[in-house]
Amino acid sequence: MALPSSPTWVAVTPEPLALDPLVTWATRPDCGAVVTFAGTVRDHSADHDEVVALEYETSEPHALARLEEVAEEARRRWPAVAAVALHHRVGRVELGEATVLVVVASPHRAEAFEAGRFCIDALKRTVPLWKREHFPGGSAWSSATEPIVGVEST
Amino acid sequence: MALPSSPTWVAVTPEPLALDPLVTWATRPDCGAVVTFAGTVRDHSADHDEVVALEYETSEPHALARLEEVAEEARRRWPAVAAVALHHRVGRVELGEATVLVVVASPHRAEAFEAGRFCIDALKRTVPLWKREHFPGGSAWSSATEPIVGVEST
Amino acid sequence: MARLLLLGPAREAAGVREDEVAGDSLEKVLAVARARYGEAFAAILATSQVWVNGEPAGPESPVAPYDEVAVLPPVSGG
Amino acid sequence: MARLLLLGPAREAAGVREDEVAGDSLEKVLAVARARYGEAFAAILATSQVWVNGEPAGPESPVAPYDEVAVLPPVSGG
Repeated sequence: MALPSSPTWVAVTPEPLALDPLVTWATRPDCGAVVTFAGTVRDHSADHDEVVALEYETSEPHALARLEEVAEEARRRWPAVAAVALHHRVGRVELGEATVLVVVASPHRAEAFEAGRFCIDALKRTVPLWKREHFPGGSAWSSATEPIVGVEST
Repeated sequence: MALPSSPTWVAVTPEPLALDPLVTWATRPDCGAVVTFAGTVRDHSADHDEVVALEYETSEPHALARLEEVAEEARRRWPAVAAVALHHRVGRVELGEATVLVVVASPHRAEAFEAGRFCIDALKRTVPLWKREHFPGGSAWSSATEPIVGVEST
Repeated sequence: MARLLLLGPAREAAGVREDEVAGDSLEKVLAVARARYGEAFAAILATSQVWVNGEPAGPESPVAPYDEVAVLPPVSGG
Repeated sequence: MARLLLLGPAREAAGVREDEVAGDSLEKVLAVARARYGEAFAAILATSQVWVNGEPAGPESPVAPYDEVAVLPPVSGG
């Protein structure tokens, strides 16, 4: 999680996620807009009325490569985008904690909102991550799954 | 800036803004998505090649009332929205610092993105705030202005 | 006397943020303000919205003692 | 021997995350895996994507020693 010099910062980490360091990193003197998305653990799911935690599994090198591709594609579609950070928790994540952070900085807000939305939508379909739901008395893989696809097809 | 019990939190403040406390406040057990927008001070503007700081002036009671109206309107248009925070700096804001934060929490991400975009667009047209640009050798009111309109007409 | 609240560029042009002005309609209050603060203020007033007690108001709007008349030039927040 | 990488539900069904499997095509490697890990794994494999060295691959794709064959069930990140 060392700060990168390039304007893309991807990470999969077992540590809690915080937005302010990413927004500080993303902010550029020539940029006036930073849009972020945080996905957080909800107390219920399609499968379970009560969810107490999520647990994510991944292959870190494959996940990092795909996160980089998502950021590149966002920059290709919205060339004004200046900085993109995509961080995902792995391991157990408690209720209310953030599971994923998307941060996009750009000179103006329109492309920051659009690219931010693209990044989270693409991340969910292209990055190798699997979610177990923990509920009172057990745990099970989430049934809210999608076949993994390439970033170019999102 | 005491934490409110209602799910709208508006503020105008001379203190630096931080996202993480607002996101923590906005996160609800039944919500899985938090979208934020941060406007930051850019090093240039339409009027000046070099900008070193901005300085905002307001009428605090009128600004707070309008910020409340923006949040209400967002909730009226996207009823799933659970929490809205709208915080704006006043006084002098240095290069790279945030001038405004918008935080929207909702069960799903589509309405969080849409309501977040609405809030910053509406805020700029409806809230009584005036920006001076500081540059080497002086300062002047920003020429990037719009007639103030009511929230219902945004 | 109505309470005048002059904001942003209107405050700067008038040289004062708050003042007291006589007049029982918005038109009369603003005529006094124009005369008192001069041409630079009048030019800004011409492009401003005016609120009475926080609500948009027109020239005919009545103004009672202690009412707040706020002059809001075009805004630039965000 | 190719290196198998079994992820998420595929890892759980196989009982192992990494393994070594003989075979010079993807089809042959996966046939060995099916036989080795049983029906629950085969059912998950049927809905999974398979990558060779990080690139999507089909049954005919050649597999060389030390190639990584990754089994990726439908994902649920975010």
